Amino acid sequence: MYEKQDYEVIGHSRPRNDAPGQVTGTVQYVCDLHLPGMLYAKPVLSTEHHARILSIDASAALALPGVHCVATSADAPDYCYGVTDHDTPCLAVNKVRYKGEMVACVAAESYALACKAASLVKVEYERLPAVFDPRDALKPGAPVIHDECQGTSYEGNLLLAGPGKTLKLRVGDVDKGFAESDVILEREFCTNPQKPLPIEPFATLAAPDDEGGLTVWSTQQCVFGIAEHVASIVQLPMSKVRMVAPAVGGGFGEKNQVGTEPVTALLAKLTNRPVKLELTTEESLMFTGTKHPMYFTYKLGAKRDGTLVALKWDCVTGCGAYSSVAKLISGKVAFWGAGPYLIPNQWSDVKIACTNKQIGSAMRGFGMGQPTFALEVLMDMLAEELGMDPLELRKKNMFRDGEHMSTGQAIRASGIGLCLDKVAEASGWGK
Amino acid sequence: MLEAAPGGKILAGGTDILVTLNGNAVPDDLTLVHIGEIAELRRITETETALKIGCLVTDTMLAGSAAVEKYAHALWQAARESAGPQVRNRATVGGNIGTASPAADVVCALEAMDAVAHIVGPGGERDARLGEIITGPKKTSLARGEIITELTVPKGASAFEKIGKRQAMTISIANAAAWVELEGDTIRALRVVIGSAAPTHVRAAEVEAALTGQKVSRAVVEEKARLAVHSISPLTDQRATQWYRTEVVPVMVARAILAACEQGGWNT
Amino acid sequence: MIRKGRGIAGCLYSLTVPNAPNPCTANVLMREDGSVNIQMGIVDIGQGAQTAMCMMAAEFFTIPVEKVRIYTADTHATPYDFGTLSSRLTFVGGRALLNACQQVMDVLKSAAAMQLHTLPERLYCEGGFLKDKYDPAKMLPIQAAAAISQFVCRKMPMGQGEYYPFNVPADENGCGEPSVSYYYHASVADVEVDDETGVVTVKEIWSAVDCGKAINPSAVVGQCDGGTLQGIGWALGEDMYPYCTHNDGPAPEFDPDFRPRNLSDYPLPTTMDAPEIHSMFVESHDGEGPYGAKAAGEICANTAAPAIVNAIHDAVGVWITELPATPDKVLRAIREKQEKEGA
Amino acid sequence: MKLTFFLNGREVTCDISPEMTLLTVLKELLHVNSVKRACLQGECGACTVIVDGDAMNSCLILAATVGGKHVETLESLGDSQHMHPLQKAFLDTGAFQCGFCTPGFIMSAKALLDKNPHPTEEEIRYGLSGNLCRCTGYVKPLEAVKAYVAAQSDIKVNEDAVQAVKAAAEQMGGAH
Repeated sequence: MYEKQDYEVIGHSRPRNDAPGQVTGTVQYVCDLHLPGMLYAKPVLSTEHHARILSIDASAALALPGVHCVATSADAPDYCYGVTDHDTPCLAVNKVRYKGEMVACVAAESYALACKAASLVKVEYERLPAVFDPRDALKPGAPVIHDECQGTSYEGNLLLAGPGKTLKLRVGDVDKGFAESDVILEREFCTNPQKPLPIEPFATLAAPDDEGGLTVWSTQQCVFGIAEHVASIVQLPMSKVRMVAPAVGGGFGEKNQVGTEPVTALLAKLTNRPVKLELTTEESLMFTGTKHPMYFTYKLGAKRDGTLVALKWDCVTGCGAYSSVAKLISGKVAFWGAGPYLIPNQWSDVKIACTNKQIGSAMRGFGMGQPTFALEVLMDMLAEELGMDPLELRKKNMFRDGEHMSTGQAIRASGIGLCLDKVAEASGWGK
Repeated sequence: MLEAAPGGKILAGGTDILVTLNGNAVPDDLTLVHIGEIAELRRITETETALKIGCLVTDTMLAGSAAVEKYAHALWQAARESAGPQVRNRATVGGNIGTASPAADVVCALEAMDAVAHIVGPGGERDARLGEIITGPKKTSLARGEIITELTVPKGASAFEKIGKRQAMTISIANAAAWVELEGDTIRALRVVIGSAAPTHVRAAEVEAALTGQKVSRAVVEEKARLAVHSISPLTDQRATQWYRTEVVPVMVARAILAACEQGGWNT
Repeated sequence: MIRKGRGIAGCLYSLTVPNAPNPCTANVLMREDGSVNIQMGIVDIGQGAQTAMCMMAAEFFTIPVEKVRIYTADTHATPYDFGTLSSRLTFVGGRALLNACQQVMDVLKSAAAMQLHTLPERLYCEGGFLKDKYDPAKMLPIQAAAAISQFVCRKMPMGQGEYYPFNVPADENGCGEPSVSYYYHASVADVEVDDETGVVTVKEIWSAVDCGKAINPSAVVGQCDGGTLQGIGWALGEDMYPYCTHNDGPAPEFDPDFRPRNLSDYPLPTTMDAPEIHSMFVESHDGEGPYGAKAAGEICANTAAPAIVNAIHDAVGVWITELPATPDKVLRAIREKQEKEGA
Repeated sequence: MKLTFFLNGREVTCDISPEMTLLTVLKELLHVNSVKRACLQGECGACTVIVDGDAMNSCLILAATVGGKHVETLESLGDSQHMHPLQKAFLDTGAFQCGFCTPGFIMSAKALLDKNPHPTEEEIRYGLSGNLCRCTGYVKPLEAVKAYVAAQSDIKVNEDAVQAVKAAAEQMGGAH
């Protein structure tokens, strides 16, 4: 245990250890790495929201001198990955599920040539009906997006999470709580799919080494987590795949799932040449993940003096075309919907629905931002109803050291009171 | 001045055309004629009644010139608020007109100032107002090989208002420019142009008719500005809904007219 | 007419991944001149994890930070780490690093004890020296201890540390320990709403994060600044599917092809949009964490949006329950309120 | 097609194809490290270079049009041994986190300060509005430019202005 004391080094500001390199421009990111004989890759993104792929004709592209390879899912047939459910292919397999999904990827001598070749790849689609609102996706008769994993991962468009198909929290008895409450507020909230969008878009450089393995430099947030996926797509043991993250230009959660790493490694293996795939910001906007949009119904019961008695929140999370981290995020929404407040009766019900939208990825806040928005606005609505000062209402119900959270965990080193006082004093709240 | 280039496009600043080329396949038949080095076209000269602006004048030069700030205030504001510093250092007035985007800020201000463009081409030289040059979104009536060399902007009191998704580097959701000729407190002549609320920039004719000859007051201007709704045909796109543009255009028009009057010496 | 308003919001955040083991491991080696090499699998994506690790090691060995060098994120040269996510690096990485440093310190203490003819338990580290608690005369510089251990005692001063954060996946009734520590955040936002165009401008925002113990204060304040502006972007306009957030079913204007394809249509805040951000931190000192530290990164993006929506209500009296609070939604709400009051 | 221009004061000649942008030439042919490739739409500012005194996005400049011009990148300011005071100001205030937008930011700041050595806060924000940064919320970078302007201004160097920037971060609560 570390007792509270002042330290020599800790607690005193220092510039970052690579700051001199930053301000003189010598820090190397993936876009600054160059290898002799390096090919440039350009993805072919789907132009359909939901369609069956009838044919991919790359002959015109391959005919161009200097184009080395056009990779499609046929080059890695049994490759599938996913954080909780294995439902995500590297390149679309016989069906595209969102506009911007990668269908093929071209490797050529120069970036301009790769762009030209990518425009010559003809993909024939058979358009299927698409659904975009998670609440519509759960209605009967909605077009089914994942027909292969029915029963195992999905039931219609509902991603099966938790024992009872949805994620629940049952603490105390909300009905009894609402009966005892003087004031009950029920509102609907919804939050928008924000993009993490670090200024550096996804970029990966994969180079075969002389032992038959691969070295992959990539802008990613977890080297070991993604090495496993790269190893499985090129069918090499993990010892043969070396993943390196040089300086990374921001991530905010977008770069901790798989991005362009497997497809670049596949191209490097097929062409046996170093290959660099750099997405432009436009491709990054279309292809990679966003914050999960969520649709809440919050019901809060409280006494006249401001004591919170019962809270019930239902949520439909839109996980986009694939599952990715939707279950982990919805688990946090289901469990921490009551925020830093002591509410004896808490019930929650969170459903996850897949739609033909971009994949929901992790983003700074990881499932805590959305319920915080709903609850904190509802607290202000309650304060207005009771005629109380919003700050007082929060301080009346907040966690206190030594007590237990309504879900049973011990409260240790709770800083919510310190934070509220600090910002109230600094901003002159109430004056 | 310029030999017509078959199948070619004119490259001045390049801030619009290169956005289409970057990261996409470059069409084989594209030939770009770069006119960026012709110094005579990159000058602002002042005459008794108007300002002569070369087609290669960049937004930064417009925003930095005292003459433009004094005599063509709308153009000065539009140049200051469009895109970001790096783009303003390269984007030229001629290129802006050539791109003919319905939301263009500088074109909105120029049309309000009743600017006249001097066009040179294989068929000889002619003058034309911007309304005649820009015929639709991304479409102009310039024949092959014709180029705008200079703009003549009459002096006057004017102002420009813009609303976008954020405070900088944003394409306008709605913009309005007003030019006014005051006699004491009454409006003798008025020209109001609204952008990104129709396929091209449009004149708010009803508002102009209603306010000409009126005495300037905040209430009257705001009341008459509501007539601007009849001359626009907004659409819903990723930047704003049709309802919002219809609600916000009268507010922008009123603010532009009042600011123009203020610039023209009317004290509130 | 510009109307002013003020709003407040608070937030809780649970550290580390709730339902999976997410360990971190570290290798530490002290060279004979007292400088330290660290290898860790963590990835520094700009939050300053590398600097924090170097500072913690320097504090542990009481040596200047310049003598600590870290190499990260290379699967063939650095030990395993789960990943830079859910605010776990300072906490989990810090504990793993300090475990490794403790092994190195034990080697150094045994070598110094032999040299100073005392017992390893009596030695403590201060000001770059290993000193005897009971006999101030007996002291030895750290680098000397490292050299002696390496060349005389034939024991390499290196250590490997790992740390598995304790978590038991919680069940339906809340029983379990989903997280090893919790940190908090609050912010107050001042906004101005133009009730003719619905445009919301954030003028000033105060935000305080409970980071347990600030290892590198300017990095904590930096994280709070950046997170606050991301929260403001989320609240006011960043949306990959415009018009998709509508309480009762999809909005009539929704069109999936409206997705922004460039940075003009996706309104990432610029220097002109950034308000006066006052970022602060409070230190609630969690004994579980390395030197009492918790985390600071992710939570700062969560409270800006509710604080702004509460401030909009304070300014114009309308509740925006569908993020983002675009001028369209704010103006629609204002018009509805005017009609209700008018009627 | 042959292109000759001045890069950081040194004459450079290279063989380019007509459709190449200046960014492609700098990155793929000349391997300049400080210029960063990101959005290719002239909206993020990470590829900002100074051409004849004006800050411009090198992704929107056709390489053929810079013949004979002076192009400056961050390497021209100074290296880690002897840094330009502007670089030192950004270093001391801990202004950047991931550092991807840093080169573009410093070049825009230099172009702004070359034209207007004593800008107000509003002018600094306006001058840097073409550079996007997602990590810092622009708080410390703007502080760094203000500290540099304070340090360069003719009045006696206001020591506590620069110290205030350091103390603000350290003092518990870090309130500015």
